[in-house]
Amino acid sequence: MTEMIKTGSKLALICAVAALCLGAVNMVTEPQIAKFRAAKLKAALEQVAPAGTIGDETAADDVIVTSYYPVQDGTSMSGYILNLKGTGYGGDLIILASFTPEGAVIGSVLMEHDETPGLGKEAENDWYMEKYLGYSGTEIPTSKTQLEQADLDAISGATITYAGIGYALAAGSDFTVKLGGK
Amino acid sequence: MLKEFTKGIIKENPVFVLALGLCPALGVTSKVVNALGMGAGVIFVLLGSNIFVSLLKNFIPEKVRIPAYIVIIASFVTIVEMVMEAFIPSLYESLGVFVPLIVVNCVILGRAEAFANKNTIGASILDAFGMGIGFTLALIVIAFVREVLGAGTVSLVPIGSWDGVITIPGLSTSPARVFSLAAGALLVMGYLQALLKWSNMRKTEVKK
Amino acid sequence: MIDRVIYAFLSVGILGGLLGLALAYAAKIFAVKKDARVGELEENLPGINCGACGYPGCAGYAEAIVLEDAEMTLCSPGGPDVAAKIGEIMGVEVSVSGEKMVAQVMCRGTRETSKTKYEYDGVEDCNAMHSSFGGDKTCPYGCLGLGSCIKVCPVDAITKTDAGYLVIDRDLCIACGKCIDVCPTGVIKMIPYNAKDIVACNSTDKGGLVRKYCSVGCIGCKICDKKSPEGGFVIENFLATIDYSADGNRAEAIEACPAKCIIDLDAVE
Amino acid sequence: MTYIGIIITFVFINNFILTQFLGLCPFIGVSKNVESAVGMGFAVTFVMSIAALATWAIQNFILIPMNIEFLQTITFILMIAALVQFVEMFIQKSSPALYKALGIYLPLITTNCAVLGIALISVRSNYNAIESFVAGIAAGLGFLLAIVLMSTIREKLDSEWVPAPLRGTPIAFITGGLMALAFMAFDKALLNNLIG
Repeated sequence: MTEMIKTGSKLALICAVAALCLGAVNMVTEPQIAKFRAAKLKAALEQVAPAGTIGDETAADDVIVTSYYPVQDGTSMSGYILNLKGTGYGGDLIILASFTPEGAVIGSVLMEHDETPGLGKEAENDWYMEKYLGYSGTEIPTSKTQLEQADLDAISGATITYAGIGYALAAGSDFTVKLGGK
Repeated sequence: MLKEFTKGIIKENPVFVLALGLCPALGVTSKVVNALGMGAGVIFVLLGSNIFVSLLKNFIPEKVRIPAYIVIIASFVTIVEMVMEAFIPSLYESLGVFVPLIVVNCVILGRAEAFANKNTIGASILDAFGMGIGFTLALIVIAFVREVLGAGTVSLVPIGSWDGVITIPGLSTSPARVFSLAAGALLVMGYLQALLKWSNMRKTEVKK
Repeated sequence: MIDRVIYAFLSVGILGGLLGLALAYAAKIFAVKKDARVGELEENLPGINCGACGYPGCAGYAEAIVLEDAEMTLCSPGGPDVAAKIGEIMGVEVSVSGEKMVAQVMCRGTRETSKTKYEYDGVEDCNAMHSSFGGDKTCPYGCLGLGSCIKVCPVDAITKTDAGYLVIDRDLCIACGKCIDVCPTGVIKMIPYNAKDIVACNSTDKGGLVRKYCSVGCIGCKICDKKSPEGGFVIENFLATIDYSADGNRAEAIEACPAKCIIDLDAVE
Repeated sequence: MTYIGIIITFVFINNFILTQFLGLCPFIGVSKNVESAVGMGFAVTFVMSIAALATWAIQNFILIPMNIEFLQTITFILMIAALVQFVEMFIQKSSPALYKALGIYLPLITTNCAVLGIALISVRSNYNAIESFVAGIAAGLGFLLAIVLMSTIREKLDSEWVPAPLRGTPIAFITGGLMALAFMAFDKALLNNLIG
């Protein structure tokens, strides 16, 4: 009986000490990681945002749009920045995109994804995302043929990723139109 | 004593000879810089785990041997994960799901189970370095072949303004993209091992 | 901030403790009483799991010795010293009669020296070839040379020479008999380790017939026995074999043999 | 995601071995003959489904409430190691025959990247309890499918003539690579067409 207690307590001790070290390291690294993530978000917001001051984030109960930031330029509403969650080949596609109140795409950045390097991963580059500028609503290409016409099917074999982005942006555009400049 | 170190590099190379640690070896080697990052992570974790396992080898009861080793390895991996995410985030992003998988990397638990819990700390450290460097070299070789064929570039650690990517003029325009995928990695691994076996066979024939 | 570290410390500590206790408790109730001697025996057995003793590997044999008190001298690879050690562990006097045996391929006939009945282009396996008309060689007793024995030998003692016939390395061979079981023509035989020469033929056909299909086959002419009477040559139904209890010099016989099928094992092929 | 969707994803589209690179060590090491491959496949499926459930419980009952998610790796792998050792002892006691067949592969499962892989992936795509369990089974079946296919091919290869340097693991890798090429045919489009 005591032998069992000894084994159990020894393992408990090892696990506890390990967890303690992790807790300590975490205390050091967590603020650093938080700072880095905030900076990355701010940089993305600035890159995408239209002129004006960015409002604070409000949650949205939409399947694809997770949250949005209203952007005010003086009195008029110059647009919205939306957090979009599309589905690509490898998994979720987290996109930050901004739309005019009428739903036209102003800018978009691919924040997080698991797409295959060399194929879907190319969508990370700005030269790809800029091709969506100006499109709004149903014009945003989502099917393979539409993507090809708009020269958006940049790399063959990665159509699923690009279609995923197209769907997400289209949903974002409809969402902003529904907001109607609130 | 030096034998402990050198054996890990060629004679008992964990990837090519012992066929251990294959998941990260094939998963992450689409770019050379990833291989370097993963290799560094594995060396650090292997070093730490070998030291602590051989330090505690009498303390850890036989019945809970594997869970105890795994906890030691896991805590080192989590430290690597946190430090990497906090201080070198670009590398952390490209290594993705593979960083936590270092903990189940057979090389580390294999060395803890087969070596560290039977030898002195000094030998364990040398073994860790040997195996770690052997692992990293194997990863670099695989990554180099896969990246040159699969993407036509060789991406190294970005220093200052240079983003560290050497593009090969001919290949980079139309590379054989399959090599940056799962299938290509397995094929490259197979042919590299065949090459190694062939050179060993020729060496033994020459000797005979 | 500190409270999360304490949470971490406590939660993982407790989880580890519970799991440790559960494992220790499970080890107690699930303990399968394993006789200590079985472990000890396993250490002393060669560990090649070749199955020569007829049990599934060394672990199986060790258990069989302790639980079903199997014969203690079945481990042929281990030879006399392993048998002695088993006796020592089991506290029983064990003596092993006879000396160390090794396997040898009793045929040097290759596609150049022996005629073939048909062109074989199929699976690289002697049994596969043998299933179609007893193999491509006209001689039904000879070695087919496709190396099934090479694949089955647990210690890689068998190699194919450039000339095309198979040779078994006497120092590596552990006499487990797997090659003998797998060989369809039964051309592999056990000979004592220190045997100096072999008659490399397994054909009991009449001399005239053998001469037609193989230039290195024994035709049963009995010259070997005449030339070296103390060489222990025994010729029955047209095939010479050696009785290794007689170990006289066989040089004249090797010289005189018309088919040159008496091989001096020490003259390395 | 519906359960069928999960099963199709993990068995075909994101097959653990051939597209996700998880569990390669036993895939190469244990696929020499069909019996050991089937044994390994079932042992892994069994452990993966329980591990997926257990790690879901740890994540939602311990890690999230106490906001200590950085302990994810350590608690998951601790649970998996203990689970595998428990299963090994249980099988050794309850059916020695099964243990003899599987015995040597069970400790191998602790170091199997696939088991921790499924735990992390189901947490990352925040499946609920049942979805995690189904994902565990599906991933296990994907593993079983790949390793059994591989072992049948390798058994056939044994009787074929293979150039000397390619014999053994090299030909296993190349076969695996060709299988992975074939598995690339299963992609998301398959899922959409099948279940709309």
